[in-house]
Amino acid sequence: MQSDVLQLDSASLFRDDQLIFSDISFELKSGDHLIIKGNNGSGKTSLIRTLCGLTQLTEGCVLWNHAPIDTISSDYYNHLAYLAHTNGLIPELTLLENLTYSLHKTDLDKDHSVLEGFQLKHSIQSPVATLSNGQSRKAALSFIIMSGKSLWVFDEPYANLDSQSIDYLNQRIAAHLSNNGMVITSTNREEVIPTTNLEITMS
Amino acid sequence: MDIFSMGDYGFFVWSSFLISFIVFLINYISAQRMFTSVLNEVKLHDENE
Amino acid sequence: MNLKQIYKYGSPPNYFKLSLKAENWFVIPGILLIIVGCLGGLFIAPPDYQMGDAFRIIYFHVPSAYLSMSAYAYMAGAALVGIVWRSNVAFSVAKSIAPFGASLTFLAIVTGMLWGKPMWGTAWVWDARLTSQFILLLLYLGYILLHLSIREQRKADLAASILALTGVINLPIIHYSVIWWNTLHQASTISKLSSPSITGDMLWPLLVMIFGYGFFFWGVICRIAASEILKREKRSKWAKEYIKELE
Amino acid sequence: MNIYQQLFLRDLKVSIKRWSDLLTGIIMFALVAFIFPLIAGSDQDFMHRIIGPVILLSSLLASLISMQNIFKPDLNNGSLEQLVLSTHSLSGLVFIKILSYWISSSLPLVVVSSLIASAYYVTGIDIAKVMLTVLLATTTLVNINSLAAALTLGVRYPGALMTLILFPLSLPILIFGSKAIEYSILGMDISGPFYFLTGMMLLSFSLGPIATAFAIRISID
Repeated sequence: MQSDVLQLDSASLFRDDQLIFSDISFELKSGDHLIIKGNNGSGKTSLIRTLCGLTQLTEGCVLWNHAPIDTISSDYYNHLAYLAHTNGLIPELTLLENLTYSLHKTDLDKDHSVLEGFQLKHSIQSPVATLSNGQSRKAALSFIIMSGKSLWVFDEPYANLDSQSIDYLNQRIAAHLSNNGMVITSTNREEVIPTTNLEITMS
Repeated sequence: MDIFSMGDYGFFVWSSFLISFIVFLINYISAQRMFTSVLNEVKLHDENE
Repeated sequence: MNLKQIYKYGSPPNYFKLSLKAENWFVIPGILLIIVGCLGGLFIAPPDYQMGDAFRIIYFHVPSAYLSMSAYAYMAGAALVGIVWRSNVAFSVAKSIAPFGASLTFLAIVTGMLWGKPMWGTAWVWDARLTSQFILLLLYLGYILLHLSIREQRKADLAASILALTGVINLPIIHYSVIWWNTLHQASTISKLSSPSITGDMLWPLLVMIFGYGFFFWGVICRIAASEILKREKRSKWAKEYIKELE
Repeated sequence: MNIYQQLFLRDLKVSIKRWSDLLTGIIMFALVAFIFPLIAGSDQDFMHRIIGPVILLSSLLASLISMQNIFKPDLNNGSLEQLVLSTHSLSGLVFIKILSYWISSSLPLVVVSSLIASAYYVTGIDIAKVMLTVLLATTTLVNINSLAAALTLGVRYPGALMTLILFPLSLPILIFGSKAIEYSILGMDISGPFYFLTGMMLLSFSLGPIATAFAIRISID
């Protein structure tokens, strides 16, 4: 993967006249891991959604390889994988169906190593509706890890994950970063995540 | 020509005049009032900023 | 500062000042024209040989019907400009046209029914124009209700603009399908509400009324659009300067 | 299998799994059509006169009832956002979504309308014409439904608003659809209304997905 760069310069967002966040800048290069800290309602999710182009900024703009993302959205989305609070899995379908029909480029359908890592191998045939919150969260995480995209954006990935899965996730993130990938995570807890080198705290 | 009977259609002609007048008046007044309320809103917003 | 920014930031302040000044330049001539039109229509114009004095209702029906249709077209045009250039000015104009347009359509329906009562004995007549006026009223109400039910101003502007554009594309289709349906049901009598070919003393008051309605309409729209712009640009510095000037 | 086929199969599978939502639409369609003769009288020429309006009105009501579950469930489980974030154009994906929703919700109506037509003493080739009318009319209805659903995604109680948006835009379809059925029963030349319905189908399938995609982007913001 050549070196991509994601920049945000003095971005601010207003919902009508309520300030969500103002004048945030950062530059994320290949191999960096940005952590967004802040307690609930401090605008973490809004910031992440603007990075994914789902929400329009009021001032400033998001640059991917020095080009605004709303002009090159199809190329940018080629590299972007986003995990929201909602897992993006369809409850009626089974985990395998969700995987085969998922819109990411999952060329790793056959090799389910990531699912084994998250101990989801046994529940691959069961509908997502029957999985617990933690399991479907881990399934959504594994989809993104398997999607082979270079920029991973997680919105509070560590919520309701057991410690064993957290270690596995950190392991995979470290592998992704060493492979020139980029990761953005948001969390509302204070514990230190090993691989981060960039940090933003939302007031 | 008697103004009010209007060939015994007076009721219809004058009521349509009246309704048009009332609707135009309502629109004009609500426009002015809307402007002043937005002004106060902006002043309020300005003060507590 | 690409084109979008220029449009977004450049025009609101001077549009705001322009529309406040322009308001009286439209409202006062509008009111004068309407007074002259009313005098001409109600008193000077000779009674119609067939309908007697009841025909004078067209001086209130035709201008409001005509303006309600063209107001929807202006609204859709402003919505299109708003969507293409994301300009708050265009969205404000579109939003301010809707209530006045809806009241004009309501006027056109009421005066149409008042016209129908003496002529055919029933207030509501399933005539093509009256029915498509009613549909137009529904389109206006749909726009206004959609605008009110979405909380965030920017999202409401964009969503309602899409509805306005869909409406303006469908308006001719609806109008002609109602006319087509109407010619099926009734024998082809004269289209009941088209103004009979009138000339001279009957015609000039109608034209004066149409222009009077138009001027007054745009005058009031300038005032409403100015307040809409101020509401949307509350945080900008020109709004704050304007407030300071007032004190 | 490219992404559009994937999405199409996925949506069909999901709508089959959500059969209870589809059933509400079909039940509403059959119910309205069967109740009419019970309460309004059932002699032959009266029913021949009202079959057109009844069928069109019940297909409008059926689409109105099941309008909620075009985009709302996908918004709740997050797959709509994944759709927006895909590299392919959202209009194309929305077109596929509308097409699969049309197949799962409106094709059963076409089948049921043949039963209803035979219940209304319609015989022979006219039943096929009635089915064709329902087929053509529901395509435009489904596009207007999905646009109204996309516009009101963010609204908490969208019921009244959806009806208010749906009714004026679907009026031409109701008028020409009921005329198409009426002419086919009377044996008159039915090319006029059918040309109109086909024209509206093409218009709505070309502009509808673009407007719906834009409306989704706004509502998700």
